[in-house]
Amino acid sequence: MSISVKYFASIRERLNRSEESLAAEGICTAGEVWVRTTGEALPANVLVAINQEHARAGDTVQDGDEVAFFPPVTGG
Amino acid sequence: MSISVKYFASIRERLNRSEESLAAEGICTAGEVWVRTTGEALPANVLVAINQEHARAGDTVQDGDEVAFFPPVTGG
Amino acid sequence: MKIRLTTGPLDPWAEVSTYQQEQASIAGQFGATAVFVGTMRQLNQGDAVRAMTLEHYPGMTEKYLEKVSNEAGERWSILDSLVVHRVGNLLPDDPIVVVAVWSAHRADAFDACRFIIDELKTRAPFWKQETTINGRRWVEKNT
Amino acid sequence: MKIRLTTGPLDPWAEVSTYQQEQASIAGQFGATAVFVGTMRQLNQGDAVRAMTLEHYPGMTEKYLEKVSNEAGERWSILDSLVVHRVGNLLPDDPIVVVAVWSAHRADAFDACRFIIDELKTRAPFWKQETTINGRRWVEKNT
Repeated sequence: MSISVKYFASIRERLNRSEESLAAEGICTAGEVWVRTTGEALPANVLVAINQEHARAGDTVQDGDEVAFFPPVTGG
Repeated sequence: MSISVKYFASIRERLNRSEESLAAEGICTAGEVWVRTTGEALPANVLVAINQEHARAGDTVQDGDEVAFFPPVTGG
Repeated sequence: MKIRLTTGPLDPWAEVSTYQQEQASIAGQFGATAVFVGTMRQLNQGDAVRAMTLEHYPGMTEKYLEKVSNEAGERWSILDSLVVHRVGNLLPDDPIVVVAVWSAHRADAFDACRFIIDELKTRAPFWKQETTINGRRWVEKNT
Repeated sequence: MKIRLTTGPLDPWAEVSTYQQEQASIAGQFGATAVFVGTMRQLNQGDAVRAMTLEHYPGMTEKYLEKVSNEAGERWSILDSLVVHRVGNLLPDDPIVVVAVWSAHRADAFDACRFIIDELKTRAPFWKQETTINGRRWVEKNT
């Protein structure tokens, strides 16, 4: 098991990847996932979803979770 | 010239006529038109239009005007 | 801006679609369309309604709906509007009225559309007469 | 209640008309239908937009729109709702989204329809990328 990480829109383009897999060891929160995969602090304007539901950077993630990062939405 | 009087919906049915013509002599207001044609006082729930615009019983009517009486509207 | 009364069947979605296609000048300009459709229900005040006749005041009705549509255009930033109202004989499930408003943004479209149908319902000279199992009756209260 | 995402052309009026005909159980029950259609504009923030790509988060988008539609059904008295949203490549004047709500009365239909599109616009995971004469750019502000 591991954490599945997804990126969308301008975040996906900037990081130049749309998804990746991350070992869950030592990770507690969604914000920590971002730090681990990007090497930078989570910017304030990056939104977070855990298991396809809106979440906060400080929310807990577990092995097997899907964590997504994306910019403010602009649909409709 | 004269005043053209119209009745709609339940008012038309109760009076058993849809329109008539009335000599304008001695008539000042829409309410007086009703009194002259029906012989009764204008009921509070009867609405008035003068020349196809919403009006009040006390509004002035003139020779050549079209005066209409109808119940509260129930369209749409 | 268009106002139309019709005694024939009313297909609200075709009315809106056709009118929109005819208004070449607003193509690419509107980001928001708000539409309201009023439809005849089978039940009104607890009684099964079999049929309905809609009476109106020819001339005043069109005049009043134009006035309301113009007022909507003054109060909100809209690009166009359409009101089509059926009169005469109707059956349950028949569409009665469609109001459509085109605007750059959605708040104006919603507000103007709601204003037009609210004014139409409370002030436009239309009267419904229902046929139930107990005979005909004039609808006395607006919904 | 239905949620649908589509990459093909979207005819909002046909979507609403077809869905309504399929829902035999609400025929005769609804007196009010409120519809909102969002359409791609040629101008955004002063620049001519030639084309647009709509990205979304497959899975989460549907989940979120279902949640919002359910919430609308809890907050207002409605009979049914429909949300169809286009994704992928669009051109100016292309419809992007349609939201329709059926209810016995108009206040519920309007309120629920507006709630769904407002939530969709501010929270559903869709992202617009515009192509202008200066190239591609992500839309950063919702309208």
